Amino acid sequence: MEVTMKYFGQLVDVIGSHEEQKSIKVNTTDELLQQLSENYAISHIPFQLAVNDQLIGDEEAVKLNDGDVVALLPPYAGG
Amino acid sequence: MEVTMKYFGQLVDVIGSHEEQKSIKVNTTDELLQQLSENYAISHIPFQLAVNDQLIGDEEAVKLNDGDVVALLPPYAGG
Amino acid sequence: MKKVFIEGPISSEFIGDSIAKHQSKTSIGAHNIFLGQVRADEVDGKHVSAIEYTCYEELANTKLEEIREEAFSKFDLVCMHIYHSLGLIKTGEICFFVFVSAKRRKEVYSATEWIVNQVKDRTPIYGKEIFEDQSHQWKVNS
Amino acid sequence: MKKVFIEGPISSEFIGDSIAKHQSKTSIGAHNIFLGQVRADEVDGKHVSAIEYTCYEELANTKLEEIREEAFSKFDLVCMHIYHSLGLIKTGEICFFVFVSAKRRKEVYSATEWIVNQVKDRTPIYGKEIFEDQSHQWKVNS
Repeated sequence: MEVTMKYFGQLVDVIGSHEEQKSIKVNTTDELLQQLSENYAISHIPFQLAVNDQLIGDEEAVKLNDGDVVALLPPYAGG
Repeated sequence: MEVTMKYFGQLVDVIGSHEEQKSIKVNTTDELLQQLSENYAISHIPFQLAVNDQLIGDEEAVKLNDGDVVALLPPYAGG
Repeated sequence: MKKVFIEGPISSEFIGDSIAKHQSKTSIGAHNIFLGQVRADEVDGKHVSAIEYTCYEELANTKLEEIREEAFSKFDLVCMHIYHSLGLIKTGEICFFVFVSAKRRKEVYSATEWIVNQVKDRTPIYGKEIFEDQSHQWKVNS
Repeated sequence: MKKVFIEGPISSEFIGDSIAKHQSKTSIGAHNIFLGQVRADEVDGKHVSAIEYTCYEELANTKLEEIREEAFSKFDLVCMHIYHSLGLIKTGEICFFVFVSAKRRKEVYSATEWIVNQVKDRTPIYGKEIFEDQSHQWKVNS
């Protein structure tokens, strides 16, 4: 399936993109993150996950569907 | 001697003036206030006294000199 | 001694200009502004239409200078300004403007609150609340 | 939902205009305004020359709406506004504007502080601090 990945803050530098369409073979956010951390050095960056504009709990693994938007959100720095 | 009297707030209404030159025969602020309260109904109005732009303590009686400026200051209401 | 008292209302343009003047100070990270606006309070069925402010300016300036010095020693500020109107200020118009600027945001709120309260408590300013029918009462700070 | 995000800096005229718009509300007695201004911080001998702000706008708007509702239930406010810049904001320019209005002054300071902190803590906004030599680091809120 296809998902839209959105990256913010420091993750933009590490991954080299702020948004991309991704064809994935995995089914859950857990597996997706596992795959990402194999491809990019992101393990030292703390971040939260949002699927379709909803924040996901740290221990939560969410089933993904075709067309989902997955955002990786490091600590906020507004103001 | 001559002193300048300055009245503020509610005292302006009661005394009917905000500033006046006054010839006085008394020598201290105590006596001056005594005299004022005989002439005007000011006893129900709380106020502080300042002589020459210096606040005077409630229990303090200050000797007056010719040319002094005596101000009667009800509770402040700025802001 | 900075000029605090302004004849008439404090305009929104004056406030905007004051903000603009602080944009060249690149050590400032946070501003906090308090504005007092004249309310159309209702008393016994009549509405306040304006407040006429007077003050004992000589003593007020001494007290404001004390407040300024104490504020800088109590709080870590880059700068601060106090403006208060004199004369007739209509409802909806601004009569009091406190402007605090600091490197970081942490202390600006309590600095502003402290300054506003000190000005109210320690500065000989008087407000005559004028009603629609031209009757009046003297403002009392709560 | 009110518009919060503004492309580019928040001008002093915009702030002045916002104040002017509140002068027809004669139930308001006190305004409190917080402004965040970009500081020329020094890091390892280099100075910040600008911050480039980005945000996850869909989630940010949801969070800002929550903050707005909670603010009205926590504090006795007449109105409140939040504005935050996106894009490149140079040092000395204003990137964050919180505007709280109430009948009385008592609660406006803590309402502003609470809103500022909630926006910082709960809204997915990012700032890229750009140095004079065009190198950068990602802003971290303390």
